[in-house]
Amino acid sequence: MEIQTLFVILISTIFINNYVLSQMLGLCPFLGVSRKLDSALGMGLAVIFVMVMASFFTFPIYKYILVPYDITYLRTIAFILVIAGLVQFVEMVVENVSPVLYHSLGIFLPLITTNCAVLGVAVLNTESGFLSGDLGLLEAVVQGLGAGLGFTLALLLMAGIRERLEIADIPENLKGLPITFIVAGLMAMAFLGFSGMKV
Amino acid sequence: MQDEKKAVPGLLLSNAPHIHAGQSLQSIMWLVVLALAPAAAYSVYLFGLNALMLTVVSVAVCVAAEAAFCFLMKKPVTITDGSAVITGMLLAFNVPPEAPLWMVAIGAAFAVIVAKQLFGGIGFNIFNPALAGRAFLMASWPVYMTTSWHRFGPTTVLSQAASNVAGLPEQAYDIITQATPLSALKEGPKLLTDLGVTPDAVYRTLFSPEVIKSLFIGNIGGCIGETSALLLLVGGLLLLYKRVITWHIPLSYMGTVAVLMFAYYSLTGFAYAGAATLFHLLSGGLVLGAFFMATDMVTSPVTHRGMIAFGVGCGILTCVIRLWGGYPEGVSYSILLMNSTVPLIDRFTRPKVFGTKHE
Amino acid sequence: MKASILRSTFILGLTAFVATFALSHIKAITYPVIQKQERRKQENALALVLPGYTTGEERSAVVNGRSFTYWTAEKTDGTLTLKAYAFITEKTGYGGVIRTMTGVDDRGTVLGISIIRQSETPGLGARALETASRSTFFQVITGRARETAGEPSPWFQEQFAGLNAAAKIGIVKKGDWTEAMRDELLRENSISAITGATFTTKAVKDGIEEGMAALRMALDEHAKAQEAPAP
Amino acid sequence: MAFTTFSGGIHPPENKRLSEGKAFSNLSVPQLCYIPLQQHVGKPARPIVEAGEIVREGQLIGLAEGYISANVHASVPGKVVEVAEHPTVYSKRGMCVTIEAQGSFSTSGKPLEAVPWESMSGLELLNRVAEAGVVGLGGAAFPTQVKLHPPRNRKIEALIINGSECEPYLTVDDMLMQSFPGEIVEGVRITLKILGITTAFIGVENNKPHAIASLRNKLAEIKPAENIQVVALKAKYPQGAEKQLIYSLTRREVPSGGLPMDAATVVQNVGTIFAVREAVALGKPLFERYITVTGPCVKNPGNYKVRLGSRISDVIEECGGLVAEPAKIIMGGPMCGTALDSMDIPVVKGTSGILLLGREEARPADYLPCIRCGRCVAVCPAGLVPCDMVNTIEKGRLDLVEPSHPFDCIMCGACTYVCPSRRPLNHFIKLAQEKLRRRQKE
Amino acid sequence: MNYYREFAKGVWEKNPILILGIGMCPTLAVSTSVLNALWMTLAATFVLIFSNIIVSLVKSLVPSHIRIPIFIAIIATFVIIVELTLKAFQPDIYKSLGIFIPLIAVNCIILGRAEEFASKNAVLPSILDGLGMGLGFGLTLTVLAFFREILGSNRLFGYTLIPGMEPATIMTLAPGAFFTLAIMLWGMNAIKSRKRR
Repeated sequence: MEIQTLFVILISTIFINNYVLSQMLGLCPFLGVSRKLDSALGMGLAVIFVMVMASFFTFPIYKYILVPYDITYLRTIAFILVIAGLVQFVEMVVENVSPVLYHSLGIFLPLITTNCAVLGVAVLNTESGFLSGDLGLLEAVVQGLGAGLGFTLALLLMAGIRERLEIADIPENLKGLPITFIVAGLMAMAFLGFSGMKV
Repeated sequence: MQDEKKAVPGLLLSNAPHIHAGQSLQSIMWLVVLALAPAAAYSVYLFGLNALMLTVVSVAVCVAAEAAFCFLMKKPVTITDGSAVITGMLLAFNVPPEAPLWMVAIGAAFAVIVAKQLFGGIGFNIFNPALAGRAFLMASWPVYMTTSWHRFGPTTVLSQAASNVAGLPEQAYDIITQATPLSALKEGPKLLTDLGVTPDAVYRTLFSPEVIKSLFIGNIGGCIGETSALLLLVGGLLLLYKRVITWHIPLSYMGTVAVLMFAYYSLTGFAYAGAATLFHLLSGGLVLGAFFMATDMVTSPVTHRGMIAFGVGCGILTCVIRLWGGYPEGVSYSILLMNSTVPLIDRFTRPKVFGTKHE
Repeated sequence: MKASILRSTFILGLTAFVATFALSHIKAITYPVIQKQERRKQENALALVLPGYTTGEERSAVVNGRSFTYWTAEKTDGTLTLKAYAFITEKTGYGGVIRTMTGVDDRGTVLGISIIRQSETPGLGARALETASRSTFFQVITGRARETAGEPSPWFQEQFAGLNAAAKIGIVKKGDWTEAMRDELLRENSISAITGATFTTKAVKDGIEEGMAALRMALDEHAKAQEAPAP
Repeated sequence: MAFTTFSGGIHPPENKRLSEGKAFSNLSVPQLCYIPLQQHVGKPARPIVEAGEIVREGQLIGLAEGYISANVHASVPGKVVEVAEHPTVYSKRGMCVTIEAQGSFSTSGKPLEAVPWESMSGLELLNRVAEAGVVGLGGAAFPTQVKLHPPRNRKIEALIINGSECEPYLTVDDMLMQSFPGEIVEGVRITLKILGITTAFIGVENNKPHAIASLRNKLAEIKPAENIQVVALKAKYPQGAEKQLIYSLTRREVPSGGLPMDAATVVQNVGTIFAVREAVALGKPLFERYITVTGPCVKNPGNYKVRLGSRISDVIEECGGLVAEPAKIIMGGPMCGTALDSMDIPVVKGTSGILLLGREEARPADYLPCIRCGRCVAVCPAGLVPCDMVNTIEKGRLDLVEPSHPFDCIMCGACTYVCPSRRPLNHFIKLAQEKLRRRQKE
Repeated sequence: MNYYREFAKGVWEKNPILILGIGMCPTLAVSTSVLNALWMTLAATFVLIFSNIIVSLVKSLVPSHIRIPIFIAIIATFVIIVELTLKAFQPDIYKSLGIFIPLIAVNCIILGRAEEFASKNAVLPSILDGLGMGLGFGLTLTVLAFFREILGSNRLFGYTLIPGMEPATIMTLAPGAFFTLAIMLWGMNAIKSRKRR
């Protein structure tokens, strides 16, 4: 039962309610870092990590501090500061471990702070996400993992496609962002194939 | 290249090689059209005039949209290569026979303009235009796409099969016979429990030899071009024989579906695992998809290894959507989804360059 | 260095303090309103499914091992006091759980239903929430809108009113519901399915039927508990 | 039986029947010979004769300049008319020595005296090869003495003789092996001695059973001390490409960017071996060669012995003339040969055949966008992805080309042969190679 | 200082969505109806203006290395104010905008303006900048929503447009949002490139 619920959450957040293609969250990094496959992979891994950590830290804060003291209205500010701190930490780690990756991610690492998908997953965790019934810590973390994986999947697919589009005969004014949106739209349409799925 | 100048009268200068295998882009495209023709003709016989009108409208709009777009963008008009005709035929093949004409026209325009021409025309599109068109229609007018099925006369294969199973109440016939076999499989057991029908009775009906036989021949409900597995196989084999397509995608696709379905039904202790597998192989758009849509050269991988990975991926997704998804049929969505993975597949299945170690 | 860390910490702390201070005041102003809104939302939902009734108490019971919430309501019609109940049921549709609130009178006649939550396929099952706007935009801007312009009717939900929830409710597939079908459907105790979404329709219908059965048992329990002498 | 082969490749219609099995015949000596001073890879030879000078048949007229170059000899006796520019297969304005035939012939029809080469040292033999101006006769025309003289630190284990003749239409190597098996075996033994090794493989495609049989019979008859094997290969283009041939015969891959010697082998064409034997054992310089003249437009297609420097028009005339207007004249085979725009171009050392295609075969077509059918990938013997590479090149994105290994392309043209969009894939890759080389130099 | 310029640049020249390509998430997600778009604009503009004011006021007090957390805290405060206010007085709108109200806090436009403009300029220009950016954001959002509502549900402000016409549901879903924005960006690029010529 327990394992099955977690599996449902995972599948649901990766495919059925993909954060980017179905919920339209995290579009800025999705558009910004999908030009090259390598940086897309790096960004994806960073986002997965931040999302899992964010779920792990924000959920108890909400459940054991904000709710008991009836200050849930401070949710947004509390979460965003926790996430900002986490990102700072990840940035430091990446800088030390892999300078190459740090270099290629450039300005996007600090921008994970303003990646609305990260705050999105933290907020959705408190609103029980796409499930009925309340989430526990484990479920929240799995939802964070699923959201990160879903984001990374979409990002990698998009990066692969954009590398190919580099040499396509796209009408001049459509190059860049517009065609990327067209691709995103077609991908979102393909992902509709998962809608209504029961795991 | 273009520098074929004539220094001595009549002598052609061009780069090696000076001979060619013969098959051209046009001949490939028209061969595909030819291979689709028997199934198209049969669908008109089976579903009547509307099926013909849908096909004609779809093809006409595709060709017109391509011509118009190329003209507006001041590009060479490429309608003679036949690819727009194929897109039109495949789109029509993927809509229900009673669908409204205006809807197919919009889908055709979307397919050619958004899914193909915006990317630069033939060769550059990421997604199969016909399938993108279908997915667009599916998301836009789901009612028409899921309910415009052809209503056969009172004695259809399905209702006869149903009458062979004892104890089915009157209303059960409606549910089993109206839609396609796949939707009957998806919704039948759930909807019929109210009428006191056990799921087993539904399965016995759907997986009976008569139903499977008519799935093979094709006198059964479904989208315009997908019903006759036999005629589609004939067309597919023609393409294989003419080397327009290779065996890699159709075989790995259908093989994966067969293996997974058999495994699923066997492992869940199902009594008719073999028949169920056959049912899944022959029903819906699987044959059409495996031979004509997944093999679309532009949107499938270029290496043989990649093609196999692509086919297996399509097979897995088809099974997942059919068994657990919201839609009864998953062929077109699974191919569309796999289309988006092609650049990655291509990247990771690049052949080993002669004289190098593994990359 | 140390001084700058201290200063930063101080400034950050100050910011947080000021922000929290400001927010607590905003909260003090808005919270009562928000709570009132939430109460009103529930009242509205109840008013929708129990038109004309005054909501009484909210009761919880355990039926077949599941918690079951229902409300009682009353209205006076001349000298008569009519009783009615509302309950919430959940049933899995195509895309997930469909949560429905249903109001019934004490004979089991549906007074109204309201689908509170659903995640059905857009264009198909999700049309359960579709409202048939009675005026067009053109009529609105030309001032020829009908009286009811602001109150679009959710046709799918509306057709349940008047059905007998205690008996089996049938499903008819004749295309989308129209005003003209009302009498015939009521006679057959049936509803018209959403085109292409028989399964969603069935989930809502099953929910109401099950809820009705649960309500009966809950009421019986309640009655027994009332009769039983206090220990 | 499975024949040894490599992966990829194509099998175009062989079209060899036109000239297959036709015994060699000598073409009569042309009145005028245009002998290019560059008939080989490397620096052109330096002319050492002047207009008006009388030359003997086989007299040295061009001296090799530098390490990679080759001597050039007079192919007819007579008077040097001029030393001037004339179109050749390699250049529109190549320096040629024009000789008007007159005087006596010392070789034609007369048997030459055999030289006791077995008592000579390898170096002496190598010098004889160099003096005779032998180059690779398969088409590449690389000076043979350079190939037979690998750096001392390189260990060579086997000599590989390319008798595959995988090009359609051509039959000259086939006929050489059928007609002169003894001479070829002798040539192999000479070459082995020069290299100082004892192992040789002769790779012949299995569509030439007579050649295989005649070589094998000859070997059985002579029983040479060296280990010489005739190996039947699967008939497939480009079986004769150096790296593919080495792989087929030894299962060794020449590393990317490397040479055959990196796989401890030296590869020579059978024609070259034949010329080596004539140079060493008969002391005859390379001034004539066997070629195939074929194609639907030639009256008498067949295999002929031709003096180098004969103009194509003269050769065709000798072969009975034209029966139809040719649309394309190709020097070499249809896959790798060069299309010519003039009938005045002379036959050179690297000319293995002259092919005249009619309008039907040479049908030109504009090329269309790539439809990613993957056929080029399937046939590429080098394991490249020509379609993607060329799409990138076509868009001028040279920065993206390099990771796709453009320099591993062997220019076999198999991709272009199968491409349904008629894209000149190998030509695009060649352009990219040139551009990238230029960029690297800068 | 040209006040008009500071205000007008956000609408066209530096339109956050069409030119700078930021703030996409709420743009796409809430543009299913014009009403949603208008309320979103209002909410975002409010946060934009007030966070610009505060940032501009405190800019000299904030050490540069912790400015981002401070800005975020300021922005988040105003977001919560909006959240609570909407919840109290427009519960239906609050519900339909859903998670995208708290997510205003991480909208790149707002942090971007705080960082790029308000932290370097005086209060009045910052207000005008916020107003202009909000207007640019709102205009784009509204136009997007206009098309999506018409095509996707055959409605405008909730009222049926052409009785009997079948709307294309896809326009209310994610793909429709992507397509519509792509076409708007296409048009924008076409206008820009024509101007350049």
